[in-house]
This record gives sequence, structure tokens and C-alpha cells, in this order.
Amino acid sequence: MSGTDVAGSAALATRGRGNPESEAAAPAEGTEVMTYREALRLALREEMTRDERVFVMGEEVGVFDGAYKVTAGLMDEFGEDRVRDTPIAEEGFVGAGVGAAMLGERPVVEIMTINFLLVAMDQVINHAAKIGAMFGGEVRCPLVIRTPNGAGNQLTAQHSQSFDGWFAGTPGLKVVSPATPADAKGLLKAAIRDDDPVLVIENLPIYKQRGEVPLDPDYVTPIGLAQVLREGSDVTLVTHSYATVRALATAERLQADHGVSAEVVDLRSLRPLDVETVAASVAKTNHAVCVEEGWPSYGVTAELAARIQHACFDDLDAPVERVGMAEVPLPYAKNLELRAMPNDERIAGAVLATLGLARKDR
Amino acid sequence: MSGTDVAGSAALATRGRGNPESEAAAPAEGTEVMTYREALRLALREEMTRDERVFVMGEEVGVFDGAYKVTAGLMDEFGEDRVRDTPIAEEGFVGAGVGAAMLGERPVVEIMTINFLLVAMDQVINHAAKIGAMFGGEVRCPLVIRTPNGAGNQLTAQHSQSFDGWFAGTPGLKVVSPATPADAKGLLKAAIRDDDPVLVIENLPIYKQRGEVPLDPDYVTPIGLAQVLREGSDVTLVTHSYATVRALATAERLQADHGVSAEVVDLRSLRPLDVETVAASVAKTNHAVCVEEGWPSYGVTAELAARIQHACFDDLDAPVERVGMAEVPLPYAKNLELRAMPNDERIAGAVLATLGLARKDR
Amino acid sequence: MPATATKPTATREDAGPVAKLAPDTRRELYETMILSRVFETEAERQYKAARIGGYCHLSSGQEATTVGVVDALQPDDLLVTGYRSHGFALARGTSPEAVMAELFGREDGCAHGRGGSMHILDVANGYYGGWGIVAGQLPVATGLALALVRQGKPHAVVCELGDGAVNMGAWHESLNLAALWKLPIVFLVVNNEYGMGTSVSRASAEPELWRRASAYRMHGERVDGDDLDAVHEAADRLLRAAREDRTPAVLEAMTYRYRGHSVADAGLAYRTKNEIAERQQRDPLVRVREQLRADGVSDEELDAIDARADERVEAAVAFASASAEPDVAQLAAGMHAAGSAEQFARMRPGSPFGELALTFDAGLGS
Amino acid sequence: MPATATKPTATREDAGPVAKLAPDTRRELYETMILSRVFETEAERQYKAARIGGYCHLSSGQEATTVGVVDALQPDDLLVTGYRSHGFALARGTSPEAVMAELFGREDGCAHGRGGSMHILDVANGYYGGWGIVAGQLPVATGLALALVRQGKPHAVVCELGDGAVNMGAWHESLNLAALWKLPIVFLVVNNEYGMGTSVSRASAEPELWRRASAYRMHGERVDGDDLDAVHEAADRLLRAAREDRTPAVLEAMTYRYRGHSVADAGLAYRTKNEIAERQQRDPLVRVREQLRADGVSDEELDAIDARADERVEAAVAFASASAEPDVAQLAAGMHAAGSAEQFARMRPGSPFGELALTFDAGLGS
Ligand SMILES: Cc1ncc(C[n+]2csc(CCOP(=O)(O)OP(=O)(O)O)c2C)c(N)n1
Ligand SMILES: Cc1ncc(C[n+]2csc(CCOP(=O)(O)OP(=O)(O)O)c2C)c(N)n1
Ligand SMILES: [Mg+2]
Ligand SMILES: [Mg+2]
Repeated sequence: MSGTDVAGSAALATRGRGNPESEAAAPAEGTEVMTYREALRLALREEMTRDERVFVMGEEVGVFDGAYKVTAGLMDEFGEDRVRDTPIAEEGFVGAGVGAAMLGERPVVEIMTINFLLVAMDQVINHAAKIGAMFGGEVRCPLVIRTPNGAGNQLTAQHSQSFDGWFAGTPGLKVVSPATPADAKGLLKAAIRDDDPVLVIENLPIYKQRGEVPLDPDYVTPIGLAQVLREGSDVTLVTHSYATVRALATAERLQADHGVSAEVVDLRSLRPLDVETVAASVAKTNHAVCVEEGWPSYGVTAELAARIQHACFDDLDAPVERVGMAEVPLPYAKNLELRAMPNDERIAGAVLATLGLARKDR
Repeated sequence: MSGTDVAGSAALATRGRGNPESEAAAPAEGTEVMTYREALRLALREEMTRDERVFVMGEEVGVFDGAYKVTAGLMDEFGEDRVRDTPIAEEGFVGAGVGAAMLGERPVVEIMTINFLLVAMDQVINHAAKIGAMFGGEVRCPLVIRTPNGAGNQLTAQHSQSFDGWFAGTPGLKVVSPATPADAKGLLKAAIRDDDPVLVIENLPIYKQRGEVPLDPDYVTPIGLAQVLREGSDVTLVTHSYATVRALATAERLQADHGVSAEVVDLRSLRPLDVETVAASVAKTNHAVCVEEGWPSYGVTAELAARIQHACFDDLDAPVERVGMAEVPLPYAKNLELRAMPNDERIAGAVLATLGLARKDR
Repeated sequence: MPATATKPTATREDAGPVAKLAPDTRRELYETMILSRVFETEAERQYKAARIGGYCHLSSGQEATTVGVVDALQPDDLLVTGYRSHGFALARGTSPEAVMAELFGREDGCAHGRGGSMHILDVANGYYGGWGIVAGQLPVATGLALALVRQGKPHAVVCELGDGAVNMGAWHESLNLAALWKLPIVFLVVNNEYGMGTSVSRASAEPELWRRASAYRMHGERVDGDDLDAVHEAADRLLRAAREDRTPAVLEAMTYRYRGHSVADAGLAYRTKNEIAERQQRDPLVRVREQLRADGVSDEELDAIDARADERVEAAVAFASASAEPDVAQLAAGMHAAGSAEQFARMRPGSPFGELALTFDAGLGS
Repeated sequence: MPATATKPTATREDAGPVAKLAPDTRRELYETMILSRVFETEAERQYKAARIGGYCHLSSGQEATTVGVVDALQPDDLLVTGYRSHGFALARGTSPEAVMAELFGREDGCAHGRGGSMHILDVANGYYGGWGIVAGQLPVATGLALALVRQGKPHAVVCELGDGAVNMGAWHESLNLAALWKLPIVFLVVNNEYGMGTSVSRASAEPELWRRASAYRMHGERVDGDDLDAVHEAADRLLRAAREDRTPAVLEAMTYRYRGHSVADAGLAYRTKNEIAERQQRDPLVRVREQLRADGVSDEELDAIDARADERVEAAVAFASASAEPDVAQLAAGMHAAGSAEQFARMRPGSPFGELALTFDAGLGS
């Protein structure tokens, strides 16, 4: 379970905050190239240094250095009280985070992967998300939950899921999902500083991706703001999390192989959702393909398509396309897994179909 | 908690299987007028009589006659073994249902309301739904979970939710949601006879609605088949569960007040989703308004809008509209609750807006 | 490797006679008990007159437990409960006005009409709700206790739950965390013999619920929940230990609810009228009244206390009736912290019909 | 009301010397133990050669527990485990070929390549998986036991879990149901001292895990999990009671895992090399080997057994390598029962890109 990273997620945007420099160039002033994992750790260290109330809690975050090593070294630096190993009891310690937050602490709860959040669902949805409104604003719950979604590496049906849309559809929560190291830092910090419960959805394959990360300890990425990571004129790829990485790679390939100019909008936040930026892009390109790592039916791309068709009805030259995980519990065998997961080919296929450059037969 | 029914859900389709007779008329041959609750009970009784393997399990289903009285009298009739009261332990007894089903039993597990399914999420999503595929088809899980969704009656934030789309978005599950007494019987029976895990989403306000129910003990409503409950030519209302009841009433009002002819498509199944019937209707009316009881963002209507815009791109004269619960944890005060819940006025407003008969300003 | 013996978990097998409450204290507590009874009797009446809605769970019969435990709290201690919460709020010092206005769904309610009967709270008095999911409040309360420790505060938490709640997984996870981390918390199990219609022995394989504390090497004990002095003594002692030694504990109080599970339940499908009548003979209010008489309080004084409770509840109803309904233009109020409206501003395009007015322009953390 | 005393939950404080296994049985069990060890050593090698993927959890060091318990099962008894499952399958009689082919993700694997290391199963031999969510298998196993009772069958279930899993809510709910309903199930807690990197005493407020059974008035006991005879005796006795009297029980087996939590974990961040080495000195395989020698089995015979294990594992690798990859046109195979394709037929319009080929035309319950 520990430290396994998904192999082979080759291409990556070092572009961080959208800087188009080549990978070879020196990092921009005030930034450093680091992994997504390191950027998260930097955010935690900075916020723990800044604010005594911030503490980290979860399975294996301390002695073990974190199942995916995000919290490595933090227990040595901040002690057992502020980097708190827990028993395997997600419902219990997520709830403990809720309670601590109600008393003004700033707990950052790590859930090893989003799959295990299912056992704590009641605390997230029926407790954390309800507090502000249900108690008439009398008490707040500044809780952060961090957890990776995603598949790959043959983790099979129970360990390869992305429930992003369930949380994004829950009023009372905020949900962010960084796709770059810079945003990993910026959004985690924004989440910690926010006075509401925020779910930070990380991603297994991205942990080792590298990119420029601003070193300014007050660098935060605003919640609710999407970002155009690549400009284009023919089609808009609307993505978050690892789908953003895929989309950037596919966009290059579409340009090279088909002369198609794809714009990539990285959502960064799922709730609030920045429909404005998405709609502006689609108004320009007249075509949209939404991509997610999870199952598309009733998923994130459903909401995206619903919003886009409404906001851009007169702009669209073709229906909004969606690409995601095949709608099966993810099988173990490598060939089946590869077949089931969204990939560049399938994204490109959807783009070409929506542009009328390929058969619509899918 | 017990036996409270939502007051005031006045209008109802006695139309059952779509029979357009007036309420005064004698019931059609081979049918009897009964409540939705009674129709569910009839289905349980028939299936328990037909098949020894069927048993009912849940909190208060026996001695207490069921929190909403669906199982009233069944313990007397079938004994404590087949109508099994449980401790308050949803994760435990949903899982026990999973295990019993794997050994060929036909458990029908009652969850008092869908809100409490959150504590059993892991057993539903990461166990029941995975079994068929993850074990390569070596074992099946013919489990039925019945539970009402819905709001009204001031049950407040923790007790007024509809997570329908979360389950409908989970490969490996089937999800049905009857809106009429006839389908309450027909779909519950279909679920019990199905060899896969099926979630039957009932609804609090509908329990006391009356309608014609076929008495044939082999009457089942096929899973995956929507039904046109009202024909119309100007706009299609796509609905399930209590939204169907609302839509039928709104349709009458739209006809009377605005001369608008609305078609109502009751989905009945959410997974599989009968997009074919929906698309055929929209191809005719060129307008669609999707309605749900839950929060629309990332909800059921998101998927509906996404499907419709794709399947009916050339047919649509206006964007697909969506109506649902205001995106807040449902507040207690009656005036706030009424304001937050979807209602006929809001549905009519969406219809008029999509038809260009009202300001789009929402 | 045969199992090694450990010292048995401490239990109060028989702690001998209990220290008596001082007469003045007992009188004060009686005032609160009768206030709670009168308040809830009135709440049921108002419910039936449709001025209160939702689920409404009464605690009539359980007042000695409620009031005895809450009185053992220090001003800065914290309280968390399930949904059977009116009495707890009143005992903690929340005004009957604020509670009744909440039941009426009015702006002056303690949750501004947003929470209703199940979600009473009073942060100023350390009452952190009022929760509706069985056992869901336990992890939350455990987190409050953790925060007290992190903040170096010498206070403790009481977390109330019912006999039915002890079979939920959240009980197990919370007690383990509390014991493992040595948190200052007392889990008060109000054993009123039933969870809805299910008796304890039909729900719990160990029906002596206090014994379950031993699974966490935690102290557990059982007390007659209808004996105000005994409840107070036990709660005081366990809270003291929690504050001073950070030792969590389970206190099981044996009591009975007279009314149905909620106002909508007649409460007779699973028990007999006789059973209820028999228990009402041992009404804790009558018991305390007699003790007060023995303390030398006159019948006139007692009647005056009762009359005062009637008056306070009447005033609460008048207050609640006069309080304004919440403003529907503030539908989203409280949901998000200040500044959130700006974060949500870019979500407007393509919104579901009505959403703009209902959420974005309705007090969304602006 | 001071708490009344109940008879203490039965525990095996010291049951005296354990009945010895017959030499033939011990030899058979040794064969399985060495097979498991060799199999997993090879699995790790194949993992590192990238022929096996995903999470791969080895049980090296725990063989006496695995094999001793499984041998106590009758043919029609049922078995459920967590993800550390290879040894259980082999002990239950699943062929090394079927397990290795599963690890290789091949069609001839026991789950046809769909499940991998965590989801081994063998329904014909009563092995109902191989589950990956900590403690998630407990409610499922409880349901299997319930089904046995409903079907009037005189069999029992063994449900394996780890020391870390006892802190999950699912443990509590399952044990309560099993005890309340008198289900024929033995919960086998494999205490290998760590849940990932967390030692038992850092996770469980009652580190003598068997004692937790008493919270359900259930029998609990602890056994030296590296003593094959003792494990077998205890499992046999508890299973007999489960079958004959429908009394559930907890059996805690004290053992140790030599390798990391999974193949990806070096296993040294939370324990020392010394600790591991010290435990390897008491290797259960060596122990049984010595007992067999005392039983009169010659070194040649023992070496032959070991060689046979090597051969069987080699054959399993050869088999797995030769087995076909699953057909990608059958991506959705197994997900739904026969007849489901018809139910899903009307879902096609407007499907996400690729969905038709990936699901609807890929073996969806047709
Ligand atoms: C998880 C969950 N399941 C079911 C319910 C419905 N429910 C509300 S109260 C209750 C009974 C609780 O009994 P107990 O814990 O004894 O408390 P009491 O009502 O007697 O005070 C039930 C089943 C719920 N609110 N939450
Ligand atoms: C609910 C849940 N939380 C976390 C995990 C990740 N995880 C997998 S195994 C494991 C440790 C389990 O330890 P233990 O129960 O002692 O079993 P062992 O691995 O030692 O056999 C953890 C935390 C999980 N699979 N499920
Ligand atoms: Mg109770
Ligand atoms: Mg372990």
C-alpha cells in the first residue's frame, strides 16, 4: 500500500502556473522546481509554521512518513502532537477533525486514498458540510481533508476510484483538485486558510510530477478560479486533476498530428466551479470535450456538459463530448486496466469526433 | 422518526401504469387502488411467499412495523427470522446482506432513509457493487436495498437528502426509483428477482399516494425502461421519484394557464438509464426540463442534461433546463424549506423560460 | 502462549452510598427539571397545533439524568448530544425563549430557525449541538476533547448518546481514540431501555452497556439515572477525573422515556401501557419533590417553583410566536464563511433554474 | 443502582498443554506452509520483474497461523480474508497455478485476472475472497454466517482480519451482530504486531485484542500463532463450537510478518532489522521442521518436500506465463448477471465517448 507510485505517467507540465518555458530553462525567479508531493509538503510546513492551530492527522502520516510520503519528515520537525498517527478508523478521526475544527483548530486530515473516505462519508457529508448552515452560522468548521483519487498501477476495483463529483455536489463543502505542483501548494494553503471545510483531492499518478513552485510563503491559489493552461482555438478541453496532465499531452499530439489547436482549461476547483472561465473558452472554440479520471455517467463531466450546453448553447458547433473511465469496476489485469482508463487516444478521438474529423461511431 | 409522513403532497397520479382514467372511475380490471406503501408491502409479501430465500432486514422493520410502516404486519406473517429487526448498525447489516446474498439468499435490506446509507457507503459502493466484476463473475450478489429519499416536513439538513446520482454513477449497481404505486410494486419485485445488487429508492412524500396496482403476482416493471406518463408536444419534463409527481401537476397547470403541452417522462430506472425514451421525447418537443428532488449540481439532472444535449443536439431549440433543491443544507423553518425545495412554480418557470415565454433572468 | 492477565477495567461495582446534594442545589436542579418537563409538554402541544414541525424527540422521564449531568459541568466544559436535546439546552442555561423560538423556526431561535428540535446549540454556553445521525456526534465530541488538549485547556466534554447508539461503529472508533489519546471526555449513555421500538437486549449482545468501556481499558459505570443525587455525584467524579487526569469514561444512566420515540410515535407497539404507568410511579420529579420536602421545602414553595416553570414556558411561547420568521432572502446564510460569495461568483453561468436567487444572492458567505 | 455482576466472558487464560497434531497431519501442513513461503518468495521476485502489479501483500512468517486455522475448516465451512490472502487460498486447496495466474492477471487466474493479489477467491472451496478495505470483509463474513443459519447448514465461517482492523467500526458492528444472532463464525485476528507501520499499542487502547470479544459477551482467546499445533487446536475447538452451538468467537493469533506491509514497503521505517532477525530465529517453518524431525521424518524426506514446493511454484509460474491475457473485448464481463445487457440497451444514446465499445459491447451480462 505504501509508496507505490504509478509508473509511466511520462509527460508533464513543468509549466506550473502556466509558464510556457521549456523544461530545460532555469526556474522562474522566486520559484523552485519540485514534485507535486514536495509542493504539498512545503505547503504543510509553511502553514504549520505560520499557524500553531494547524495540525496533521491520519494513518501513517508520522512514523511511516506517509503512505505516499507527502508528510515525510514532518513528525520529526513538528512532533507527535502536530503530526498525529491514528488507528485505522477513518470515521473516528475525520469526525475528530470536525470537532477540533469547531473549536478553532485547523486540522488537516489525510485519508490514504479517496476510496477509504467511503467509511467516513457520514462525517464528511452529514456533519462537516452541514455545520455552517444547520447551526445558523453560530459555529464554523475549518477542516481540511486531503486525499488522492485516481487509478493506474493495477490497484483494482476497490482502490482505483474518483468520487470527486459526490463531494462537489454537496452544498456546504468546497472541493479543490490541483493538477500542477504550483497549485498543489497554492490550493492546499488556500484550503488551510479557508474558514469552511475543504476537500483537497490529490492524485496518485501526479505525486511525482515536477514543476515550478513559487517559494513565497503567502502564495495561495484562489479557490473557485480555473486556469487556462494552454491556449487554443479549435476545441476546449475541460479537465481537473490527472486528466489535466493527459489533456496537455493530448493537445500537443493533436497539434502535431492533426493541426488541431486545443485549449486546456484546468478547473482547479470543483466547488465552487468556475463556469465563467470554461464558458469564455468554449465561446471562442465552439467545441468542448470534458475529461475526468472517474466514471463519466453522473460524474464531474456530466455537470460540465450540463453547464456548457446551457451557458454556450448558441456557441456550440457540436455536442459536448465526455471522456472518462470505462464504466466498470476497474479490473486488475494490465491490459484490461489500460483499456478501461481514459487515455490520450480516447481524448483525441473525442476531439476529432466533435470537430467532425472522425467517424462519430463510438 | 416514526411514521411521519410529509403533509400536503396533495395532487397525485392515480394513473399508475399511465392509465388516464379519472380518479373517480373504478379501478381497471385486475388492479386495486392502494397506496405506494401498500404496493411495496404487497410486493414484499408476494416475493416472500414465492421464494423462501427472500427475507427482510433492517431497523424497526418487525416489532415496530417499520419506521414508515412499509413492512407492517410482515413479522406476524413470516416470523422473526424472515423479518429481522437489527440493531442500529447500517454498515454491519448492509454488509450482512451482501454476504447472505453471496450465498444465494435474497436479502431485502431496509435503510430507514437514504441519509443513513452514508454510514454504510463502503459496503454498498466498495463491496456490493464490486463483487460481480472484481471476482471475475465467480460469485454474484443479489442484494436489494430499499430506502426513501426526499425532503419536506422540516426534517432539516441531516435528514432531507437525495443521493440518487451517487449510486446511479456506480458501475456494478442498478438503481430504480418508482414514482407510482404500480411501479413501487413492479420495480421492487424486479429488484428482488434480479441477480445483481439493486438499490430501490423510495420517497417519503409518495408513501401515501394512491394509485392502481396490478394484482397479478408476476407483475414486474422491467429495469431500465422509462415511461411516458403524460403525452405532450411542447416540452419534455424528465423526472424520477417525487419530481414525477410534481411534474404531472405542473403539466396540468401549464396546460391550463399557458396552453403549454408538456410531456412527462418518468425515468423509473437511473441505472441503467433509458436515454432512448428521453431522447425520443425531446426529438418531438425540442425542449427539455429535468427535475429532481436533490441538489442539481453534480446531480441526476446533470447527467440528464449531458445526455440530452448529446443525443438531441440538432433537435433542441433551447438549452436543457434543470430544477432541483436549492444548493443549501435544507433549513428547518417552514418558509425556508418551502423556498428551498423544488416546486411547481419553479418547474413552470423553467418551462416558460426554455420556451421563451418568460424572462430568462433567473 | 496463554493469554496474560491484565488488571481488570475499573468499574463501579458498588460504590456504596452516594453523597447527598445540598438542599439549595437540589432545589435549583428541581427548577430545571420541572422547567424541562413543562417545556416539553408544551412543545408536544405546539407540535400538534402545527406550530412546530420535523422530528421532535421528548425526554420526559429522563430529567434527573439530563439535569444531574449538566449541573456537574463547569462553565467552560463542553456538551454535545444527540437529537433529544431540549432538556440539555435548558439545563445548560440556554433560555427557553431561544429554544422555543428554534422549535418554531424563528430568527431568534438559538440556530436562527435553521436547525429545529434536533439541532439546538448554544456555543456561548459550550453546547455544541444537537445532532441527528445516531452516534454521529461521538467522533465530533472526541474532536472537541482533542482540541481542548491541544489548546492546553483544563476542561472536559460530555457527549450524550442513547442505548441504541452503542451498536454503531462510530461508538467503537470514538472510544478507542479517546482512550488511546487520553482525552478528557465522558460518554453519557442514556439508557432509556429502547432505541425507537427496539429494547436494549434485542440490540446489544452485551446489554450492560457500561461494560463495553473495558474494550478500551476505559472506566465504565452504571448509575440509576432517575436518582438525581447519584447521577450528579457520578458525573461530577468522572468529569473531575477527565479534567485532572485526562481519563475518559463511560457513564450509563438507567432511565425511561414516557413519550414515544418522537412526537409522531404513540410509543405502544413495543411496550405496554402498564410498563409506562409503572415507571411513571417512580417519576424522578416526584422523587426529587419528596426529597425537597424532606429538606424542609414547603408545598407552597414547591408549587411556586412549578408555577414559575409554567410562566417561563408561557413566556417562551409568546416570545417564539412574536419572533420573526427567517428572511427567505437569506436562504444560504451561515452555509459559508465570509468571503465565500466571491469564490462562488464565477459559478453562475449555466446554473440550474432558480439557483442564482436561491443561493448566490441569498446570503452566501458575503 | 450499583452495577450487577454478570459472569465474565469466557477467556482462555491458560488452557494447559495443547493436543499434539498427528505426525502425518503435521507433515501435510508443513507441505502447505513451505509451499506458501516459496510461493510468496517467488511472487515478490515476479513483482520486481514487473510481471505482477498492484498491491502485493506477503504473509511470510505467518504460515503457522494461516495453515493451522485453514486445516481446521471442514470441507463445507467458509473462509473470508483481507488482502493478505495467497497463503489462505493455497491452504484451502486452490492450486498454485490459479493463484499465480491471478497475480499475473491472466484468464486462468481464480478471478480470471480481474482481481489480482488482494481479491483471490475460490468459491468451489468455500473461499469467498480476498477483500481490500480494512475490516470491510467482516460484515460480509457475518452475512455468510447468517445465510448458513438461514439455510439450516451445520457449517461455520472463518473471517480473517489484521490487528489494525480491530479499530474499525465494522469490527464492532459485525461482532455485535454475530453475538446477538448467535452466528457460526470465528473472527481470526492475525496479530502480526503492525498495521502498516503502526504497532498495536499505538493503535488499540486495549492491546490484548482478544479481550475485546467480551464487549459482546463473546468468547475470546489468544494463541501463539507460530505454534502450529496450538493454532490448529484452538481453531478446531472454536469452529466446533461455532458449528455445534452457534457460538461465535475471537481467536487472536500472535505472529509476525517478515516482509514489509506490501512488496513496495521496505518495512524498516517502524522497526529494526534486529527485531526482524530476532523473530526469524523463531521461524514457524523451522519449528515445524524440527517437530517433524522429532516425529521421525528424515532430512531427505523434508528436503524432498521443500523441493516439491519449489517445483510446484515453478510449475505455477510456467502455467501463469502461458495463460492468456484476458480479452479486452470482455472488459465488462462478470459485472452484471446474464440478461443485464438488455436492461442497459436503452442507455446507449448520448453515451460518453468510447462507452459503447468499452461497456455495452464488452460482455455486459449478455
Ligand atoms: C445512522 C442512523 N440510523 C438510524 C437513524 C434513525 N433513528 C433516529 S433515533 C433512532 C433510535 C436511537 O435510539 P437510542 O440511541 O436509544 O436513543 P433514544 O432515541 O432512545 O434517545 C433511530 C434508529 C438515525 N438517525 N441515524
Ligand atoms: C478503510 C481502509 N483504510 C486504510 C486502508 C489502507 N491499508 C491497507 S492495509 C492497512 C493496514 C492493515 O493492518 P492490519 O489490519 O494489521 O493487517 P496486516 O496488513 O498487518 O495484515 C491499511 C491502513 C484500507 N485498505 N482500508
Ligand atoms: Mg434509547
Ligand atoms: Mg497487522
